[in-house]
Amino acid sequence: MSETLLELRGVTRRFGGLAATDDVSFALAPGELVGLIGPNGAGKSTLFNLIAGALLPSAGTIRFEGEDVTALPAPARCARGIARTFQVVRSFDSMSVLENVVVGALARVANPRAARHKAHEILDFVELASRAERPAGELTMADKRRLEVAREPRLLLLDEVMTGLTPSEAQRGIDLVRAIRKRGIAILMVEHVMEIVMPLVDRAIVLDLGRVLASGRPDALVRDPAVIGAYLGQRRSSSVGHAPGA
Amino acid sequence: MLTASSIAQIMVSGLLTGLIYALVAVGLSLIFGLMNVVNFAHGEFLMLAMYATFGLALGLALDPLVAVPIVMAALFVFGAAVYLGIVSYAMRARVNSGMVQIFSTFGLAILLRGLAQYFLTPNYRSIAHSWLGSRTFALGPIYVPAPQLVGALISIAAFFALWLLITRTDFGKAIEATREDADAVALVGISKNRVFALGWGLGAMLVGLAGAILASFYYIYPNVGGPFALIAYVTVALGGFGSVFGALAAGVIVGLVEALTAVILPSDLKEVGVYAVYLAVVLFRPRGLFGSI
Amino acid sequence: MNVTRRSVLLGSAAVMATMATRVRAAQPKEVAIGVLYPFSGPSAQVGVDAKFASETALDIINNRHDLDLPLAKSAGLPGLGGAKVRLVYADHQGDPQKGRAEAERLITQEKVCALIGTYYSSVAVTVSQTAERYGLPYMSADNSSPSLQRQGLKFFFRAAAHDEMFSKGMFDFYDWMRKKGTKIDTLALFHEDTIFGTDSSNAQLKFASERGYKVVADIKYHANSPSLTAEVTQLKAANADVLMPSSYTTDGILLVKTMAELGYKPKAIVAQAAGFSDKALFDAVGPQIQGLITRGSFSLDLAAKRPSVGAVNALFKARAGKDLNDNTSRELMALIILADAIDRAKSTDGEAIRKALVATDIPGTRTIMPWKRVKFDAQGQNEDADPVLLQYVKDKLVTIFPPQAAIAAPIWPMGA
Amino acid sequence: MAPRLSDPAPIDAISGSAPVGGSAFRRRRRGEFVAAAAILLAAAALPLGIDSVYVENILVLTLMYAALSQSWNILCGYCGQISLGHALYFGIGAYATTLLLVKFGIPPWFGFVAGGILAALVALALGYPCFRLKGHYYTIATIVIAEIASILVLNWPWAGAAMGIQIPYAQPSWLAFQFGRSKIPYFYFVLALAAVTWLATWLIEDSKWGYWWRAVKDDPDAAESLGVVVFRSKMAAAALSAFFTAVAGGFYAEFVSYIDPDSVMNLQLSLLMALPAVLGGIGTLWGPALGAAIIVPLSELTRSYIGGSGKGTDLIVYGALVMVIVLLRPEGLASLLRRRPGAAVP
Repeated sequence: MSETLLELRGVTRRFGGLAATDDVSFALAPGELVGLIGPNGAGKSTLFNLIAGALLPSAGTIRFEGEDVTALPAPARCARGIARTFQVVRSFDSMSVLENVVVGALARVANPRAARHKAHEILDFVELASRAERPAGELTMADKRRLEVAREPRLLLLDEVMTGLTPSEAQRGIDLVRAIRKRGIAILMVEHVMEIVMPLVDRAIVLDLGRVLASGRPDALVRDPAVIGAYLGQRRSSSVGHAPGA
Repeated sequence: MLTASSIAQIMVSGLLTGLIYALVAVGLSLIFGLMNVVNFAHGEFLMLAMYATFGLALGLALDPLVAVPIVMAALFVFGAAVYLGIVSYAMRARVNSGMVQIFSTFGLAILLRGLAQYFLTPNYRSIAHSWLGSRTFALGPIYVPAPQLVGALISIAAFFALWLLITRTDFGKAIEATREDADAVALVGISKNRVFALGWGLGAMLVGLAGAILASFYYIYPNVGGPFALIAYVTVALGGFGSVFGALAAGVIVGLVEALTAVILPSDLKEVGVYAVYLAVVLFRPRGLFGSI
Repeated sequence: MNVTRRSVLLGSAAVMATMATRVRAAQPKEVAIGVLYPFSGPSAQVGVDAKFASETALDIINNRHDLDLPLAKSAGLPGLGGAKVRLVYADHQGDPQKGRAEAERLITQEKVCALIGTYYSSVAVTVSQTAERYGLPYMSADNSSPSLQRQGLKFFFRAAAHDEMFSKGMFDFYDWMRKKGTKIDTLALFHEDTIFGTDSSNAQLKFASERGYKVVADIKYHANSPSLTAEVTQLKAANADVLMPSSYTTDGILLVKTMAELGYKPKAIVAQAAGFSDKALFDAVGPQIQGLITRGSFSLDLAAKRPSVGAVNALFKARAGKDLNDNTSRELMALIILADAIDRAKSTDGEAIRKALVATDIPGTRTIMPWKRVKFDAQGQNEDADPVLLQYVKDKLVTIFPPQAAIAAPIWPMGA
Repeated sequence: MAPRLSDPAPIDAISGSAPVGGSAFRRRRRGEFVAAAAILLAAAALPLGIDSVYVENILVLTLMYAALSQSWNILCGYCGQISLGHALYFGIGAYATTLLLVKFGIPPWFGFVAGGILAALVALALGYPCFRLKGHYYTIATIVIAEIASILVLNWPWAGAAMGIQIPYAQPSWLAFQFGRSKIPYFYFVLALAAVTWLATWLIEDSKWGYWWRAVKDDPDAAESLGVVVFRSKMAAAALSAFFTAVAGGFYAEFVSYIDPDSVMNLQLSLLMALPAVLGGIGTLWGPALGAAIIVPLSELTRSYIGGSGKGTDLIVYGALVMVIVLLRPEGLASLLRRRPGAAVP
């Protein structure tokens, strides 16, 4: 039983010539809340797809709970406890909110009845219980976001879940993320809005041009000239030390 | 047993037929590209156009070629009306809108056939005398029938005009914008509903053109649309739904494949050749030859 | 609560309908005959024409006419105390299942005592089977598939010829022409991929090999194809002495137009009627097929030999606005023959009518057809329904074969 | 499920008791089962009250289309893969059953199963390449495959080609599956078939597959990210759907005792299979049966009582009605049944 939940080693994905992610290595501990930041086109979404299994890496290995999942397809990884949300919010609109959650729960609980009970619990937790029987199509943006995180994985990948939310909604979102984390679920979240990520996460990983530019405590990072440079768009060659993962 | 000249003849005929198939299909493709709707009454639109041409030839002694603009105008109105009266409601369906569209137009198809039979009788009509009629040019051993030749040329012209329309005019831009993001265009003040209605009008208008040409050398009866519609669906899918150029290319391919299969295999298997090509293509290009959607 | 209740409602509705018709059928002075044709779908026109033919026959049966035809001179059926015949029409849309359902409805609800139809051979299969099960006769008016009478049915009857007899007639004609020194060696078959087309071509292939004709092209095409250019190109390449099409109106029109477009002028066309006996086809492409020869069960110029032909045609034309043709004449005559049997049976009992049909022996002169006589063999087929060959000359069909029926010499090749 | 979209009102009524929604759910399931059982019994009693062969014929066809449409619904309504080529599976069933009987004297009962299994295998073989296609590309593919098959059979002499195959008359018996003039045995067989397809759907609705298929229908990518094996889901749905369709096809062949490519394998038939589900409510438990109960008698009666005119009036009525129902009730007529509060709960 290793103390690392997720471990990436030299993960590279090329599209034609250019590498969207280039030799990325880092690790996540169980229950850790980590932000994945970086300018547009830094390769954040690609990395997400690689971890979730929507894409397979051109090189490198991905280990989850010590098991090599590099070659596994998305559903298999999901069954092992990796869950992801989408930038564009996704839900099964012709199904009820409850049924939406049941679909996810079935990945780990084979029996529908058990899955339904689990789904009810989860809905209570994400405060959607009152809408359990509603068609998911009728939910507000914010509630759909909640619906997306309404599952119990070991690792949750959040892809810009705060975008498109009002400040108050966003605040409730942040609370929810904290709450999920309290349940011992590790979270890797991509966010543009620094103000949201930085106070929230234990640790942030900065991607730039598909490489890990820096990694560490938020307060440290915001003072890191390389990071600032990256965000200001002064493209220095990545000779700037590339810090190894935690 | 087949000589080189008869092979050449078959290629030429296949090409001409193909260009006409393309013209029959493009309206379907246009409407689909615009709003992701497949019109299952497409064949009946064609049938109406052919009857309209026949009526003008019979009643006003208008030659099919002269009738073309009138028929196109009539079909434009009809197409727009069908959208406003039926399809626009079908699209409001929040659930399984796809099936609702298919079967509302399927119902329309049966209704139109019934009406045609009721008012026009199921008798087989055809325009006995027209300028093109059964005129034909002989290039050495190869015969080029005037109706198909003119039809093919008109088809090419129509595609060119369509291309200009889509790329050069505001209406075209509106169509493009609408197919990109139907709701966004509303913000810039384009009425989605209006563009859709115009799109259906335009699509039907092209069917009208095809129908008027076909009427000059093809028989006409209430069920005439069926075989053409099936070919049109395959053509559109082969070229890629929504791709105007795809429809053109696919039409030609279908025409040639059909003609060649008919001589290589027993000729009642010629559709099989066409269908097989469709399957082969989509296995490698799941969105057809030039499909974007 | 969906399936059942609905059906019950509809059910009871239908049952009521039944009651109504039962009452009517119960009236003694009426004999109901079920008439099945395609009244909608691709062949609806055939049904419409068949209806005119049936009504003409009904007129002849139920009213007095000075014609030398069975039941013409009397009003109604003398054998049944002058009972009038009532026709109940049913639409089978060319679907065997629907054909059977309608047959059952006609028998059990409309209480018809015999069935007649059906144009489609496939529908005739299920309809004749149903008639067999209910023990009442099926009169095949215009099905030309020989396979029908080989089902071993007791209640199947066909007064007209079937495709083998028709094809035999054609080859008799070729032999006759050969004797007269005309060169006929190679044939090109062109037929659709339906029962009609297949039966027809099988028979033609059989006779060709038996009598030493070379089939240089045997082209089977998918009915109602949008284009026939490839097929015609092959026919042209084969350039046989005779082109023998077995096609319905739609493909017939397209075939002729395509031949003209591709500059193919066959030396001779001998058609298996169907489309080539349809006014619509001659209206559409008449000029291109001057000299075309088609087999027929009927020809107007027979009026010279059989006076009733002209009168009956007039009766029909008054209704349909066109002359009798291969199909309508058979439909009309078959109904009269059936009614005659019912009359002689003096009963509406199926078995009695069957016996009467078996006993049928009507001289050809008492029909409007070129037949020797009407007499059914063990299979219910009238072997004496010899066909004629008609040639399309100056926009009219004239009988050219067999000699005893011919009123003109054949023009060969067709261009001459 | 679609109908819930139509009237959320009753949902509110019970969603107060959301935590125990589970028990409300069980209540609804029980309700559905009881209702179905009641309908089955009522239907089983029908022949007692009906003496008309014609009406019996309509009932048989209605039930057959209910079964067919329910089978179609499994793949297309629940899993969202719109097939307009199901005539292929119908034809496979019809031809398998008939050929086994006519050529080898094997009783239809075996033919039904054999045809079903064969169709399921074909569905899997075709699904392997075709399920990579999306939307209309898939639909057109299903159409052309069915058309190819029908043209090939048309050119297959051993299978009767255009002549079709006629099932010779046999002494009435359950083994031979022939009953002379009587339609009652056919009625009970097809009633059972419809019941089985309903039961299958009912069981599916509360099974892993049920949830997965509907997830695949709504959003395959999201489904995948939630652990749904999309491809296998589609294959399973296709196989099951094809199996039942083929059994119905086999029944049809025995019922009519004559088949040819035109009557058991044409495009029209594929559309007619889908129609009841679409009218009644696609992807719903009751939709197909309800739709069939309306459209089949309607088309039969219009043809029988106004079709003889040759004017095409029957087509006008039929076409207009289809159009109107589809437009007025896109979610299907089954949604009209959903009035009991409990009924709306998943």
